[in-house]
Formats: sequence, structure tokens, C-alpha cells
Amino acid sequence: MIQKELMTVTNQTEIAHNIYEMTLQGTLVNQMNEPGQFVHLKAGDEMIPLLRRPISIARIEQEKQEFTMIYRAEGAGTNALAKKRTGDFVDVLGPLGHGFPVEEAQPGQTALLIGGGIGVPPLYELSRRLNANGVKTIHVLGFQNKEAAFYTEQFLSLGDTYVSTVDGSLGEQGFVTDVVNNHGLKADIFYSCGPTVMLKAVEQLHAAPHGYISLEERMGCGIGACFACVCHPKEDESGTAYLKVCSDGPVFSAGEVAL
Amino acid sequence: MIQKELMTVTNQTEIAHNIYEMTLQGTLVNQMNEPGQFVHLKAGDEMIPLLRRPISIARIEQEKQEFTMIYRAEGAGTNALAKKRTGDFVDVLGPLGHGFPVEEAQPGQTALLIGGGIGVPPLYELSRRLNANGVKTIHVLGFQNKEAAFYTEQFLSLGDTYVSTVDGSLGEQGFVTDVVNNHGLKADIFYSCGPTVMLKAVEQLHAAPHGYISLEERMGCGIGACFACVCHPKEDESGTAYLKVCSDGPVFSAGEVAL
Amino acid sequence: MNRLNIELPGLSLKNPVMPASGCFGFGREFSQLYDLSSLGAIMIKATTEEPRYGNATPRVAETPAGMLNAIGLQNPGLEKVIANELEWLKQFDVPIIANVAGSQTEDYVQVAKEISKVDNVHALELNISCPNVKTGGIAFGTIPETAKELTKRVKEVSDVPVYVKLSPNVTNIVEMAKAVEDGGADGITMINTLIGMRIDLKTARPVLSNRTGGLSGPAVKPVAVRMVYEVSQNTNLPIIGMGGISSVEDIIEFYFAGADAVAVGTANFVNPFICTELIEQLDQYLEAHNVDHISELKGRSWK
Amino acid sequence: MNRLNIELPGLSLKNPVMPASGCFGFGREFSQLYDLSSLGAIMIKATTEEPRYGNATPRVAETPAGMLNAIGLQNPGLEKVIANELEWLKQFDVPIIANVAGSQTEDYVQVAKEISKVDNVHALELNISCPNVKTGGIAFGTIPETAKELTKRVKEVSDVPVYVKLSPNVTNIVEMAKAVEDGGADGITMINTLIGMRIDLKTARPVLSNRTGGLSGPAVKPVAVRMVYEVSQNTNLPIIGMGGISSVEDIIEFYFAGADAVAVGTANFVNPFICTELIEQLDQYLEAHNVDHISELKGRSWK
Ligand SMILES: Cc1cc2nc3c(=O)[nH]c(=O)nc-3n(C[C@H](O)[C@H](O)[C@H](O)COP(=O)(O)OP(=O)(O)OC[C@H]3O[C@@H](n4cnc5c(N)ncnc54)[C@H](O)[C@@H]3O)c2cc1C
Ligand SMILES: Cc1cc2nc3c(=O)[nH]c(=O)nc-3n(C[C@H](O)[C@H](O)[C@H](O)COP(=O)(O)OP(=O)(O)OC[C@H]3O[C@@H](n4cnc5c(N)ncnc54)[C@H](O)[C@@H]3O)c2cc1C
Ligand SMILES: Cc1cc2nc3c(=O)[nH]c(=O)nc-3n(C[C@H](O)[C@H](O)[C@H](O)COP(=O)(O)O)c2cc1C
Ligand SMILES: Cc1cc2nc3c(=O)[nH]c(=O)nc-3n(C[C@H](O)[C@H](O)[C@H](O)COP(=O)(O)O)c2cc1C
Ligand code: FES
Ligand code: FES
Repeated sequence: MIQKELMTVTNQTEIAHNIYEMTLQGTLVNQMNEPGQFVHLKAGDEMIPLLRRPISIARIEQEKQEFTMIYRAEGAGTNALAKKRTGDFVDVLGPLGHGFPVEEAQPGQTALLIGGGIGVPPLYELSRRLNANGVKTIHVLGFQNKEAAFYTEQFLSLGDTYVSTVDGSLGEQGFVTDVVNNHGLKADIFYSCGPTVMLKAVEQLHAAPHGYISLEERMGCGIGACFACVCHPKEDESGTAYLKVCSDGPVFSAGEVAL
Repeated sequence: MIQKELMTVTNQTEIAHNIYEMTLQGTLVNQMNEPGQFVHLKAGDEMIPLLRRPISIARIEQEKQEFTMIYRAEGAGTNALAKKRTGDFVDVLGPLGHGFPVEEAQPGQTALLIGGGIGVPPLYELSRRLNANGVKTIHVLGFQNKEAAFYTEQFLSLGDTYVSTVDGSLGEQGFVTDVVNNHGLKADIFYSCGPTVMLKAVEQLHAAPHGYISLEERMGCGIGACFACVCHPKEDESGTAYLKVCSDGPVFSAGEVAL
Repeated sequence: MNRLNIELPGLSLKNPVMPASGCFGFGREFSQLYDLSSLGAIMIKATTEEPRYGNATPRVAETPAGMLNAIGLQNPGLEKVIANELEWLKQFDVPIIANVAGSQTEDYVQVAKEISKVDNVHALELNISCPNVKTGGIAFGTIPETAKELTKRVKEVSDVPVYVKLSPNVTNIVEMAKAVEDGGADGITMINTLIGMRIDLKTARPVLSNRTGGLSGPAVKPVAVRMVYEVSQNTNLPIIGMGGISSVEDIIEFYFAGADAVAVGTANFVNPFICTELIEQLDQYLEAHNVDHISELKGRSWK
Repeated sequence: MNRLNIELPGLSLKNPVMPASGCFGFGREFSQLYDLSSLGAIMIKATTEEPRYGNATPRVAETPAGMLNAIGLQNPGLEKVIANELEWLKQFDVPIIANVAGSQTEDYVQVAKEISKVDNVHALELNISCPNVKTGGIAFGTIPETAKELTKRVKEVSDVPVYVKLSPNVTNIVEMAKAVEDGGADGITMINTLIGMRIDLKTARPVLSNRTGGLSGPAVKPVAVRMVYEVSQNTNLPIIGMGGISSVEDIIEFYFAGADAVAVGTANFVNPFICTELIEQLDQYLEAHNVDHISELKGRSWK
């Protein structure tokens, strides 16, 4: 069930250049069960910025009623968020959307997790769940450069982890798809989140028989009411079919959406 | 000279119900010399509230580079101001306008200072200066009720002080003009600041041969450029003459302005 | 005591607060958050004869105290709206105001005719003011004679009262209001969005793929209040006011300006619970201010 | 290297940033704060033939990310403006754009004729868009034929190029722009304020004593950008863009939309040093973004 709650900041750390890890506490966490879902949030009740901001859930800790997000401070909304300190409140609406289907990977199988930039965070909770289910995970994480990279250690503790940066300042130089190709990585299923161009390339990889991708789109409501975030399904004879990233997604079956 | 400075809050105290005393420190204080001048200020660089707020200077302490204001937290601007804590910054433009002419009262003479509500604050620095010049001051301070009253002790330490409240919960019940009439107060000069209706009544008192009043008006620029704060001079044959409260005032000679 | 119930043509409202068209879909999503029966009414998303996909994304952008949208009338089409959405809405005790859109007169007439027959549709809202479609829409909303003609045609076929939604993007809003009054409109809803644009500094291109979009939210409230103020004094039609409402104080301001009821759009995105919260707060406000009935506040600024 | 100098009809600007009319008086107050010679130009307060007192106070009110004003063209009248204000301004090395207003054609013609003869007046800005005067003003700004006729008449008598200031309160801004182009205008300045209103919750009366006022500030920026975008593609006239500018990013947005220069209004009240600060920051921005000259940015959103 979707809740709206003023949640309490229990941790706010800049873990890379302009990249923040924030932990929030509240009963809303009870509603969280799928990795890949997101929250829609607002740092304060100001009219500027007016709209909420969608941010993925990166880690869920039910026992502590806490969840963690990782976000890049870029514009007005995320910068306001970055100003929050432990003990402050954040207005959270969530959990929203449909996440990654963890159960699609059978125990003993291998899952390939491919993330780019701020698309990396939701893969963390996913990987934790997969590993808990006895699924072997391989992680391929792409960043702009060394300064923008984060959570490589955390992923490493869950499975093989390849890191690439566009400028080669950390890990291999190149894109995540180069890494998959160069190492001939194969798996039973893949899960991916990142910029659309990356997802498009990932869909063409054929490193696994099937997989799931998580999309980004500018949002209004975040709950499926405003039609701001639609995308075209790949199969659409009428030309008027649509999927909403916020409520049908953000996670879709690879090949479902026209990228 | 008018300066714009991010000044530091060195004191913020709620001295009555929703009435705050705030002290600010910075080099801008060097420019302050007239009691009755005001500052035009903004709590932050947000676009809401957009405009600055005019607040009178209530006390100047050159040695410490500090000045004090007393304001009522009412709307968006003053409420934002009330949220400031010691060490925070406030964006101050000032000093602005023309204040009370202290030198119009001769040493040994008596000055009657009549203030209503948030019109009381500028009279405090005025009284300090007058007393420093050897002028005897009588203070008549009017408030809505006991909860809204402030600085009565401070004024008492400078001279005779009469307090009235509309509901009689503190001092005498009634208006400041009632107090002046009831006690038959007389002086060589009067100075007054408060709501326009009060100033109008004060001008009719004839408790002193002449005097000065300080006006309020909604402001845009605060420096005389936008014509938001004009008032009519009493003598105006053309019908097009005007005075600007922000730059020609806020203090005017009694009888100069059509109230 | 009920301070909030309002009778308008076709509409017996429990209270005068309703979500604005396009900001509430067909209610399904919000029904997960609260009971839709608590609303005064629901203005459903614009319905066209045929299904429409609308514009390419990005479809929304943020502006100072406002937002731009260029959804482009996306909707599943008349048939599905009736069969799925309105049918589903019947479980709630709430009147529906059906927002009707089209590219030419025949489209409007066709949709109006069919949709006005549906049980829970108590009124139509003629959307002659959508800035985000290339043909029709806005033209109907900016030329008085055209607006009047369309209103007349729709009135002829509608089984329920017809409200016309005015565009603020006109030189003379009173002239438009009078035109639709002459055309037989039963009420006016106003305002739709102002046409605006934002340009992306990195790409130097408009942020919205439709380039321009409709500006809504607190930023436009002063324009909306002014227009309600003018129109309410110059027509005899009831007005459902909207544009930037996000607090009880805003609702009161619209009433003082001359509104008979209000709709809340953009604020639903900021706080999806806002409509129910406002209904509760409005009642409290009236009680605290000793107002026996909300209708007493109408037009106080000019009465 | 000079990245900021701009040549416009009648105007050799050191830089393209100038205070907007009515937000800078005649410069006296700001001259206490910084050297007026640093400005690209100065658009002085509207001047009418006779002195005007303007509207009663309150004349300003705050709105979300904006403000309303209803000054009502207060000014000391043509004679005094020339004798005192323009004379005083001669000490600065800065071109003056004289904002000309009136109630009827003859007023405009008279003021234009006289004021355009003054040495430091390098251009006129025909104010056909002031929403705060009862007669004239706004009518000239909303009827294309009337605007064209007025422009023609003023052009006949003016010794300097004539810019026409467009009102955003029209259905079709391009039509208005084309009309004044046909009338012989040398340039366009846009936008003036949107008509808005705020109502005081305590008194239930409009906050402004003039009731309605002109909305300006960040809230209106999306409307201004959209209009500059449309007009710049549909006329050949240079455009001085304004409406909500308060940062270098805003200036860039107006350039991308199609402006040739920009004016800053309301922001002068928020930060009286803003014009000089923006001029400096604009130069830095262009350097940081490897732009050789500001004019390269014009119309990038549609080129
Ligand atoms: C489902 C989903 C999950 C996301 N998860 C994360 C995450 O875990 N970490 C993270 O750092 N970012 C994430 N993003 C991207 C994040 O939403 C944007 O970076 C953020 O909204 C930008 O806001 P801003 O205030 O910094 O920028 P501004 O430029 O002020 O934003 C202006 C408007 O554009 C929208 N916008 C701008 N960029 C994006 C974008 N890339 N995607 C969607 N809307 C955008 C904003 O929401 C806002 O409405 C996610 C986006 C989506 C849709
Ligand atoms: C010269 C001068 C000196 C003043 N000195 C003091 C003082 O020492 N202490 C104090 O408490 N107040 C003083 N005031 C009044 C003070 O400026 C207002 O109370 C304050 O601006 C209200 O702002 P707000 O954010 O609380 O209200 P809002 O309702 O948010 O204000 C909205 C707009 O109206 C204007 N406004 C509202 N009330 C007034 C008012 N009474 N006078 C002028 N503008 C107003 C605001 O400046 C703002 O632009 C003074 C006013 C003037 C003109
Ligand atoms: C995302 C979005 C979609 C909208 N879609 C419609 C629509 O389909 N039909 C319509 O008449 N108005 C539509 N509107 C306009 C609103 O109903 C309302 O008139 C406008 O947004 C002003 O109110 P607000 O400021 O409260 O949002 C839409 C507005 C938004 C923000
Ligand atoms: C207080 C005030 C007074 C104004 N007076 C005039 C005027 O005399 N003549 C004119 O053409 N425009 C006048 N304007 C409009 C501005 O020049 C400008 O077009 C408008 O405010 C939009 O710009 P902004 O958002 O930067 O303020 C005035 C605006 C304000 C806020
Ligand atoms: S954001 Fe509103 S439908 Fe997806
Ligand atoms: S506030 Fe601008 S002239 Fe006084």
C-alpha cells in the first residue's frame, strides 16, 4: 500500500562526488518488499521546487524500519535533499511502482546485474535478495569516472563485480556493454538499470536468455494518474497503447518497451 | 550609504507572543546614524517570499557593530526571519530612509514619544539618543494586550512610561491618545510611530507644538525607485505631488502628509 | 450542520472541492489512497472519441512555483472510458464531471452525446482550452463565436448540464464567458493552463518534446483569481474555479473572487491526499470563522 | 575580448543587460549603489505628457514567486522628465530607452516627439501594455490594428528608433508583433506584466487598491520565454526580452528562446545590485562555456 510519511533521516553521507547515501526511518518501510521500487519525495513543503522527485530504494532494512537511497545532487530537488541532516524529516510517498521480479531467478542460477551511474542503487537491494535466495550474482557497474563511483565494495561482497568508467579512471575503460562483451559474461537472467541508451545496448547483448530493465522518465504524480511518464510498448498495432513508467514500471521485461 | 550585507544573527529572542528581538552584526552598522531609519531584509535567497521586508532599527550599538530590531512574526517573510538562529545569516539592505530628527529637541526640553504595537521599536533608539542629549523623554506605549507588550522596562529606565492596552490586560485600558489626554501630558516636541489611524489621532492631540511621525506602507524596492510607497503631501495644489515613504520618509514632519 | 454542500446545475455536491481534469486520471490510483466518495465531484481526464496516445515525452517540466505539462489529451477513447472507467467509478457515491475534448465540432458532439448518457456522469466539462493539441482545442477556446457555436451544438445533444472550461490565454476572458453563456452553457470552469515554455540549458532545446506546455500551480493563481473575479461579475453562470489551489486560504480567495466551487489540479501531485485534507480543513476554517455556509463567501470581494 | 556588446537599432550596447521600465525609476536611487555606466542601457519609468500621481496605495502585493503592482504610471510628466531626470542622466555613459505612455494617440505622439529629441535618449519604448491604467494603454496593446496605427504615428515623429512593448494579455502574441512590425517598429520589448489579483483574507477585498495589478517575477518566466520563442521566429525585429529574469541562466534561456538583449525588472527589488552582478556573471558564463559572443546564443532553441 502506498503511504505518505514524514520520515526521519538517520544517515546522510556523501559517498562520492555529489553522490549521497541517505537512510530514512519510518513505518512506510513496512510496505516495501520489492527491490527496484522507488519513492517520490520532497525535501520540504516549499513551492520551489514544487514537484516530488523519484528516487530508487537501494536497501531495505525492515527490522530497523529503515531504507537507504543513493542519489546524485544535481538540481533544486536533490540539492535540497542533500542539505538534510540526521534527525531532519523528508516527505516520502511510496513505495511506488513494480520492482525487479526476484523469483524469476532460480536458486543455483546466475544473474547478471548491469547498472549505470545512478541506475546502480536499486541493483544493490536486488543483489542482496538474489543472494539470499541462493542465486549467484555477477555485477557490472559503469560510472562516468572514479569520482562518481560508489558501492563497488558492497557489490563485491555479494559476487563478482566488474567496474568500468568512461574515462578509465577506475576499473576498465569503456561502457558496461564492453565489459560484458570483453569478458564474455553469460547468465541465466539479467537485470539492468541505467540511462536509456545503456538499456538499449544491454537489450542487444544476449548475455542471458531474458531479463528485466528499469526505466527513467520525468514524472508528475508518480502513481499513474497524470500520464506524464508514458512509454510505448514494442508491440502496438493501434499506435495508442502505452505503459506508465511510474505504475506499470519502472521495471519492465526486456523487449516489452520500445526504447 | 546604503549597503547590502549578509549579516550574522547574534541574538534571537521571543520577547512577547510572536514578537521577536533580533540582533544582527556586520559592517553595515557603521552606516547607521539616525533613529527611525529602517532596513529592508530577506531571510533567505528563496523566491517565496520574493520581496524584502521593511523593519525599523530599534537599537544601534556601533562599538559592537550590532543593531537590534523587534518584529512581529505574521506572514511568510517575518516567519522565515523568526526561524533564524544565532550564527545564521540574514540578507540586509540598509540603512534606508530618513529617521527622526533628534536635534530638533533641545537639551533640557521634554519630548513625548508615542508608539503603537510594532511602531514602538524605533522609538527606543530615539529615546536613548534624546536622553544622551539631555532631553527628558515621556513614553506612551500602546499594545493590543498584555501578551503583545514588550520593552516597557527598557523604556521605563529612560523616562516616565505609560502603557495602555486595548483590552486593559496591561496598564491602562484604551488607546495611547486616551493616555495622553487623561494625564494631560505636555511636551516641547512629540515623536510617534504606529498604525496610520493612531498617527492621525496623535496629530490631533496638540500635546506639543510640533512633532514627527513615522509611516508604514507596502514596499517594493525600499529605496525610492518603484513608486510603491507614495503618499500625498497635505499641501498639493496640482494633485500630482507625492512623497515616498521609503526614501522621503518613513519619518515626516507632523502635518506634512495627508493621512 | 452542513456548511459545505452546494447545488449547481446537475450537481448535488457534498462539498465544493474536486480534483481537476487531467490531474486525477479516472480516479483509480487515488482510490488506493482514500475513499473517492469523500470528494465533492471528480473531473475525469479529457475524453476523445478515439483513443489518443498524446505527445512524446518529456511531458512535464518544473517552473518557479509551477509546472508545465504537455500530455496531449492521452486517453483510452470514448468507448473504453465508458465501459471501463465510468463503470468502475459507479462503486463510489460521487458525481462525475466528464471532460470532453476533440479536434472538431463533430468530435465534441459525438463524445458529449454518448458520455452524457452514462448514469454517474452528472455534468460535462467542455474542454475548449487545451493548449497541448495542434488542432481544435485552443481555437474553440479563443474565438468567442466559435466557442458559442460549439456550446450550442453540445447542449443540443447532452443529457446533462454543460460547463465550459475557459482558457486564460485570451485577451478578453469576459467576452469568452459571455459567448458560452449565450451558447447556453450551464456553468463555467476556469482556468485551464497558461501557455509557457522552458528551455534546457544543456541542450538549448525546449524541455518538453511538444516545445510549449500548459503552466499550472501556485504561480498562476493571481491570474486565475483575477479572471474569476471578472467573469463572476459579468455573467450569471456558476463558476468552478481553479488554478494554483493548494490550501484552504486559496479556496477562500477563489470564493471571495466569485467562485461557487473549486477544483484542485497540480497540488494532487505534490500531495496526493490534498483533496480530502482540504475538505476537512475547509469545514474547520468555516467553523473557526463563524461562517454558516460556504456559499456566503461567494463574491465578497466585489459585493 | 568583448563577448557582450550588442548593436541594436539606435543602441550600441556595452552589454545586453538593462533594468526594465518602472523598476529602476530614473536611476537616481541605483546610482548610489553602483556606477550606472556599467549598464547596457536604462529603460526609464513610463513618461506621460502631464504629471501623474497614479493609483492609490497599496500598490504592490506578493504572490508565489512573483509580485503584483498597480503603480499606475506615476511620473513627473514630460517636461520635468526632460529637464530634471534625463539631464541628470547625461553624466553617465549609458544609452537611455525612454518608455512612452499615454491615454490616447496624441499623448504618445506628443511625448515621443519631444523626448526623442533629447541627446541621451537613443530609443523609445512604446508602452502599449500597461495593465494598470483605466483608459488607453492596454487597448493599444491588445488590438493589432490599433497598435499598428499608433506605432506608425509615433514613428513619424520620433527622432530615434521605436521599440514597442508587448502585453502578454493577448490571445495571439505573434499577431500583435506582426502588427507593430507592419507599423514600422524597429524592435520589440516583451513582456509587460500579466493581469492578476490577490484578495486579502481578512478584509475579503482585493489587496491592491486598484484591485487588479500586473504580475511579474519568476512566476511569469515560462510565459515570457514562450512568447519570445514564438515572436522571434515570426518577425524580423530584434527583441529585448524580459519577464522573471533573476539569474544568468535565465538570461541564457531568453537568448535561446530568441532574444537579442534582456531587461531585468522585479529582481532589482530583491537585489538592487543584480544588474551589475548579472553583467559580470554573464561574461564569466560565456567564457566558461566557450561562447565567443553572446549573439551566437540567439534562437538556438529553434535554429
Ligand atoms: C524510477 C526512477 C528512479 C530513480 N532513481 C534514482 C536514484 O536512485 N538515484 C538518483 O540519483 N536518481 C534517480 N532517479 C533520477 C532522479 O529522479 C533525478 O535525478 C531527479 O529527479 C532530478 O531532480 P533534481 O532536483 O536534481 O533536478 P531538476 O533539474 O531540478 O529536476 C527538474 C524536474 O525534472 C525531473 N528530472 C530531472 N532529471 C530526471 C531524471 N533523470 N529522471 C526523472 N526525472 C528527472 C525532476 O524530477 C523534476 O521534476 C530516478 C528516476 C526515476 C524515474
Ligand atoms: C518603514 C517600516 C518600518 C517597519 N518596522 C517594523 C518593525 O520594526 N517591526 C515590525 O514588526 N514591523 C515593522 N514594519 C511592518 C513590517 O514591514 C510588516 O509587518 C512585514 O512586512 C509583514 O511581512 P510578513 O512577511 O509578515 O507578511 P506578509 O503578509 O507575508 O507580507 C506580504 C507583503 O505585504 C507587505 N506588508 C504586510 N504588512 C505590512 C505592513 N504593515 N507594512 C508594510 N508592508 C507590509 C510585506 O512587506 C510583503 O511585501 C515596518 C514597516 C515599514 C514600512
Ligand atoms: C498534467 C496535467 C494534465 C491536465 N489535463 C487536462 C485535461 O485533460 N483536461 C482539462 O480540461 N484540463 C487539464 N489540465 C488542466 C487542469 O485541469 C487545471 O485547469 C489547471 O492545471 C489549473 O489548475 P492547477 O493550477 O490547480 O493545476 C491538466 C493539468 C495538468 C497539470
Ligand atoms: C513596480 C513595477 C512598475 C512597472 N512600471 C512599468 C512602466 O512604467 N512601464 C512599463 O513599460 N513597464 C513597467 N513594468 C513592467 C516591467 O518593465 C517588466 O515588463 C515586467 O515587470 C516583467 O519583468 P520582470 O518579471 O523582470 O519584473 C513595471 C513593473 C513593476 C514590477
Ligand atoms: S508520473 Fe503521473 S502517470 Fe506516471
Ligand atoms: S518602496 Fe519603492 S519607491 Fe518606496
